[in-house]
Amino acid sequence: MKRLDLVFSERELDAIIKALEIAEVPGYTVMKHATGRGPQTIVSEDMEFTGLGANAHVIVFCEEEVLEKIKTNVSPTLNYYGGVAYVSEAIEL
Amino acid sequence: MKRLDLVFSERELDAIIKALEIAEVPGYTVMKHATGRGPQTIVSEDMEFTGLGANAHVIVFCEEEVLEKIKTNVSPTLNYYGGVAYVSEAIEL
Amino acid sequence: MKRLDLVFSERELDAIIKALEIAEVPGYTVMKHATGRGPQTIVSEDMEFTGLGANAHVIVFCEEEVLEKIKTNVSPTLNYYGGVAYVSEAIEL
Amino acid sequence: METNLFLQNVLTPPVLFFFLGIIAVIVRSDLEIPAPLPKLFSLYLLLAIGFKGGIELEKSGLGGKVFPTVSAAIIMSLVIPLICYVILRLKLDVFNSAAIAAAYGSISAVTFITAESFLESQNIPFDGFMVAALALMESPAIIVGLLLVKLGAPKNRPNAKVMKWKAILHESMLNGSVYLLLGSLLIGFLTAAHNPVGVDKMQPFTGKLFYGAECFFLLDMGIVAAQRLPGLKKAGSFLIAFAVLIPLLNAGVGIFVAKALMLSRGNALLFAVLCASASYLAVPAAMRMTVPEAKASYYISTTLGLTFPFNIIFGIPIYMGLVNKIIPSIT
Amino acid sequence: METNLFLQNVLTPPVLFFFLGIIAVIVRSDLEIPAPLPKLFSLYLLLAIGFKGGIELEKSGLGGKVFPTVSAAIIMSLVIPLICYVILRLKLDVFNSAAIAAAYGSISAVTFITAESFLESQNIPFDGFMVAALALMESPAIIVGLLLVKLGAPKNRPNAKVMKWKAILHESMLNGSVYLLLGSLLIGFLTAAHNPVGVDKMQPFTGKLFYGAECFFLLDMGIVAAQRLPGLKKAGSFLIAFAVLIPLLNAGVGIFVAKALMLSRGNALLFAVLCASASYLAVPAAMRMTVPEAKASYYISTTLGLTFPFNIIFGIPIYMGLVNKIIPSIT
Amino acid sequence: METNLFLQNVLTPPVLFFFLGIIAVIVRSDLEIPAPLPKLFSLYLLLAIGFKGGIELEKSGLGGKVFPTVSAAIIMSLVIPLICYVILRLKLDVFNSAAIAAAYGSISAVTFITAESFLESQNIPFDGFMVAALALMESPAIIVGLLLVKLGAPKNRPNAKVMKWKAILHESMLNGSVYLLLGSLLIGFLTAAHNPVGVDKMQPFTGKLFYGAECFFLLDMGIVAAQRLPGLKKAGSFLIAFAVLIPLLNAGVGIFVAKALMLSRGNALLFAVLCASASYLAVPAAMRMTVPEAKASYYISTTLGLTFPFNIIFGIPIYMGLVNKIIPSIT
Ligand SMILES: Nc1ncnc2c1ncn2[C@@H]1O[C@H](COP(=O)(O)O)[C@@H](O)[C@H]1O
Ligand SMILES: Nc1ncnc2c1ncn2[C@@H]1O[C@H](COP(=O)(O)O)[C@@H](O)[C@H]1O
Ligand SMILES: Nc1ncnc2c1ncn2[C@@H]1O[C@H](COP(=O)(O)O)[C@@H](O)[C@H]1O
Ligand code: NA
Ligand code: NA
Ligand code: NA
Repeated sequence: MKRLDLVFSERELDAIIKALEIAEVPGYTVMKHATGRGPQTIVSEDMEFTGLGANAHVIVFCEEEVLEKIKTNVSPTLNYYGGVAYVSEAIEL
Repeated sequence: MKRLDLVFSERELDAIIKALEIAEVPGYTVMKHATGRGPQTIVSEDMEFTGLGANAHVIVFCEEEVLEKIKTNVSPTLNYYGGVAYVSEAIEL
Repeated sequence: MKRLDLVFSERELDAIIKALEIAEVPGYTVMKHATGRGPQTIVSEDMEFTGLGANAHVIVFCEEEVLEKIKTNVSPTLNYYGGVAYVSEAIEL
Repeated sequence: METNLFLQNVLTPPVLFFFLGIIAVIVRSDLEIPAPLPKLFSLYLLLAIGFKGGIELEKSGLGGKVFPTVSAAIIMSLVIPLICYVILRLKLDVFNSAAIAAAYGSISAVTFITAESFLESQNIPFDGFMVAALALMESPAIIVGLLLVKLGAPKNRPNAKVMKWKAILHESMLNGSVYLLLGSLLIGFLTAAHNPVGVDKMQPFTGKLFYGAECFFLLDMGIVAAQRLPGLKKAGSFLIAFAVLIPLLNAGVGIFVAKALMLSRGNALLFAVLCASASYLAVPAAMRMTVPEAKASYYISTTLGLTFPFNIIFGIPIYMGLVNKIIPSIT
Repeated sequence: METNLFLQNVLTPPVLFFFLGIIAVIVRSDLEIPAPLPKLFSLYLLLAIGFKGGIELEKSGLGGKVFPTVSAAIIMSLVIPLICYVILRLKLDVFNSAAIAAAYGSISAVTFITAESFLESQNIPFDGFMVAALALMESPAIIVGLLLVKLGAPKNRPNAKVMKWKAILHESMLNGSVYLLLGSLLIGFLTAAHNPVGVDKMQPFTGKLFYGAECFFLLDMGIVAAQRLPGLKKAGSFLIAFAVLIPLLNAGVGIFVAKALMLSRGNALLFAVLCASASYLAVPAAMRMTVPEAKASYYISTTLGLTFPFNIIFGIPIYMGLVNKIIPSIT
Repeated sequence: METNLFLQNVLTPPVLFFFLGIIAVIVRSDLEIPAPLPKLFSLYLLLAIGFKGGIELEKSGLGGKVFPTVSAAIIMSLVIPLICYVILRLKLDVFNSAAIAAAYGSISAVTFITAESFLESQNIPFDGFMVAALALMESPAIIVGLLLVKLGAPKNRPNAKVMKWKAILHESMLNGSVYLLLGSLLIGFLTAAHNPVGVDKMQPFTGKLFYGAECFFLLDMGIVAAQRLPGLKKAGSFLIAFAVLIPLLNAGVGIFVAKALMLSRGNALLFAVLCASASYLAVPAAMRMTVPEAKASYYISTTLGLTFPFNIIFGIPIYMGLVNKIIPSIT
């Protein structure tokens, strides 16, 4: 099994979830209200009340095959708006 | 060292923490207010105010030996109410 | 690539972020309002309103070289105030 | 006449804000009220109606219609789940039927509040002891629901899922919202009896602020209810019909019971609303714990996605119209 | 005289709490107002000014100065971005120029509220229909901003970044804060027309509580604005000068337009403040979506870090002084 | 007489809601008030008591008993930690002793508020300048605590843990809650002096709403305090006895000081409560930073888990009884 961590702006959450569903992930977990810094932007807590929104951290546990599909689906959004995606190994307890 | 990620409903948090303590984990971290979808259920943000509650994401860094004990202790709860548990490798910084 | 997970008290967040910036990390993600137990302390949700503060969970994806610098910079704070830091493997999606 | 009542209900701030929330979802506005703000308003409303109810109860005393009305309310919360269960079993399994039935036996505090506001805007009086009925209808319905599971469940239900009575009673009686409502009722009662100054000093918070907070909360409830609609489609046309027709049926029965109890028109409407409304706070919590086989999306999308908005928008004026027809003499 | 106005503005609770927030950051106090509490106050203020504005609008009717004033406001929100764009292009690229220009064409509700409070403390009357102008100045500025990008952007802009008009209109009209403000305005209007009791019952929430909630929110805004200051330094001296001088320019133009429209002194100040203030709610959301090439730190740190505090502390009394000089006769 | 006072204290809404919170934990109800709602109420209460205190201070002027009382309060916050430290050293190490001693020298704003409400319900007058005493007792206690560590700590304390005076002073003076309280006091003072209209307009928020918000917050504090009880058991019987007896001792000393200062009965009670209460906001923050060797669970569970509920439920009426006995003439 693989573990995928995505971090991106909350405002793209619906689009990313849709992309994950189309890739037929078995499930996902979302944590909102994350902040951070990337190569392009700084996201601070008070962004949440301006229109910009904070970040979302999404975790997906899935089989390796699904990753390819996810990549195809989420890359446009991440490239356009920023955000990161990293994969680690994981096995079910 | 191992890293264990558990995701399940906030309402089972006390039971899971108790199970972890009985397995004598060295520590744990809890992040509440997570949402998500699994094979069985969709948990959205507004569940938090209905009686259903959102999800909790629990991270445990521990030795491999402890994992077996954790598994025995948390499986009944996860099987009954739903939730996932995945293990990765981790080393102390 | 490596993935670093840090968990420590929110009150040290500025110091740790500064340490990460000095180590020239490419980015980081912060999730506040975490709770948990470690070898030394229990941090519960209501700590947030007393002066003690809850925990922060910080994730950094970076190259192995950066880890050494991070270690040098964050260890004093983690040793003084408590907190944990673990490293896993990760590759970009 | 009834279109008139309908308009008088719809053109009040709480119902208009409820619409605003629903429309926000339909037109896909990004308006959202982030957690835990809905919880804040939910806790506030429970505290305030409990406290105000307790004060009224102290004023009116425990005699008169209090005991018969509250008893009748409890009986309704025991009987309604049985009727619902029989109907639901036509299409659904034991677990889902019992869970949904329990939800409809129980009540929705926000529907009750909106009905109170409607009565106030109509200048129709009602009694504070109805809050006691509200508070006492949550637990019995849960217990009936679980008894139905116990009796109806297949014998090979996995061992782990055998219910522990202690946990069930605990969940049904000490659920946060039931506890806060009953506790505030008691505090209101004690304060009115022993500390009249305290009553006055609470008034700006529990009294004056109430209407506005109700509007704010209904804005959120509109968003939440509309977001449940897709789940409703999955639930199928049987449940959709159930979620609209059962409130009408229960309200009708409730009004005849109210007539038999010789309740005033205001109290009769509140009684009808208690019967017609369904729980999305205490019951889901209890059902999730004790009947995990039941699909949460079923009992949440019917109660919150359809019955709740139906009652707020159409139910209250319809029941008022019925009350006016059936109990006109007691005005 | 103007020092006098300045002191009268500064020595009011909202502005003092704003200072308290700014100083907290400067002296590095750990005072913080955690998310989502600022959102709660932000939603509350929008709901309350919308509702109150709707009531006033119903009272005054839609005739008289309402239509010309609102039209002029919309025209200002179309013209201001064009002027700003020309100035900004001297130093910045198309994307950043358009995004910042759009922000300055749009408005800041909190600045408007503070100006209203200032007028009240000066006993200068103003009209509720100015809230309609407030609500209708958000969207046009966004659309102009995006048109500027469309016209000015290099032809080789990546395909993915081609703008979809439907998404733009959606974002500009249905942004949560615009939607809530307009919706509450409409609800206030309907309530005043059909349910006068409802108006009274909302009063403690939307009326009495307002001033205090405004203070609390300005405390937070002080913290937020002061935290933007480092970002401002990076933005450079051109943008710093822009963020202080443009509000003065826009307010000046606004006051002459107000004179031409023969607005009362109170309305003229509000009109000037609408022209002078810049958006940090709806516009950033729209720009981030449609012009990701623009640096968020530029348009946030100028609008929120400098123009906003400048208007609150210095702008309002300066504009009032100008209004007093230019439109003294209409008092 | 004192049972009477006890009942009069217990049967007020704030104390009843405090009980409701405690009982919720004992019966394991799932009632919870999620973060950051407690923070909202905590910030609101500090802002409101500061603001109201500032207005009163402006009215009364800085002459009369203001200076002696505030000075005595500061002296108490310097002396109490010394006494406590000597007692605590009997059983605990330097670090824990100093941290707990500092907490008891400092104050609890919520205890103070509850005492004010108690006085109001008893129709006993008190002065606004007591809030200034409240605000100025936080920092000195912290500094004494840290001096005790500096003097008492073993010489081989790791280098990293050497305290920096600048950081200590910063933490003690600019802690968020101290800063907000002092800042609001100043704003209230300035507003009362220069903008009387502003005072009236704040009244619904800082005045009328206060009592209800206090009740809501005490509900949460009841939950929080009761959750600290298990930690208390671990702290051992010495600390348990300390957490109950020291408030009595400190209150007693405080009442004699109040008598010497010839304070009115109302002010004397507040003075006693300031001496008797212990901090769980500013002091823990400072101690965690500068004395990480001290166990947070010790100073949190004694102050929040025992001293706080003791003062709210028993302390206030007991101290009132003492005040009535010792300073009857000054009524
Ligand atoms: N190297 C990194 N490690 C952890 N989080 C990151 C990293 N880079 C970016 N992020 C997160 O991804 C968000 C979007 O980054 P960006 O690609 O700059 O728009 C940031 O706000 C961070 O929360
Ligand atoms: N494949 C997955 N990846 C990440 N999170 C998951 C996955 N499956 C389930 N979850 C999380 O676990 C929760 C419980 O899932 P369930 O087992 O369907 O009750 C969901 O709400 C998700 O937050
Ligand atoms: N073994 C562990 N696994 C996961 N989180 C941990 C672990 N140990 C400590 N933590 C987290 O780190 C925080 C600080 O721990 P401490 O070092 O005891 O001060 C705790 O509150 C936990 O949230
Ligand atoms: Na019902
Ligand atoms: Na403008
Ligand atoms: Na003290």
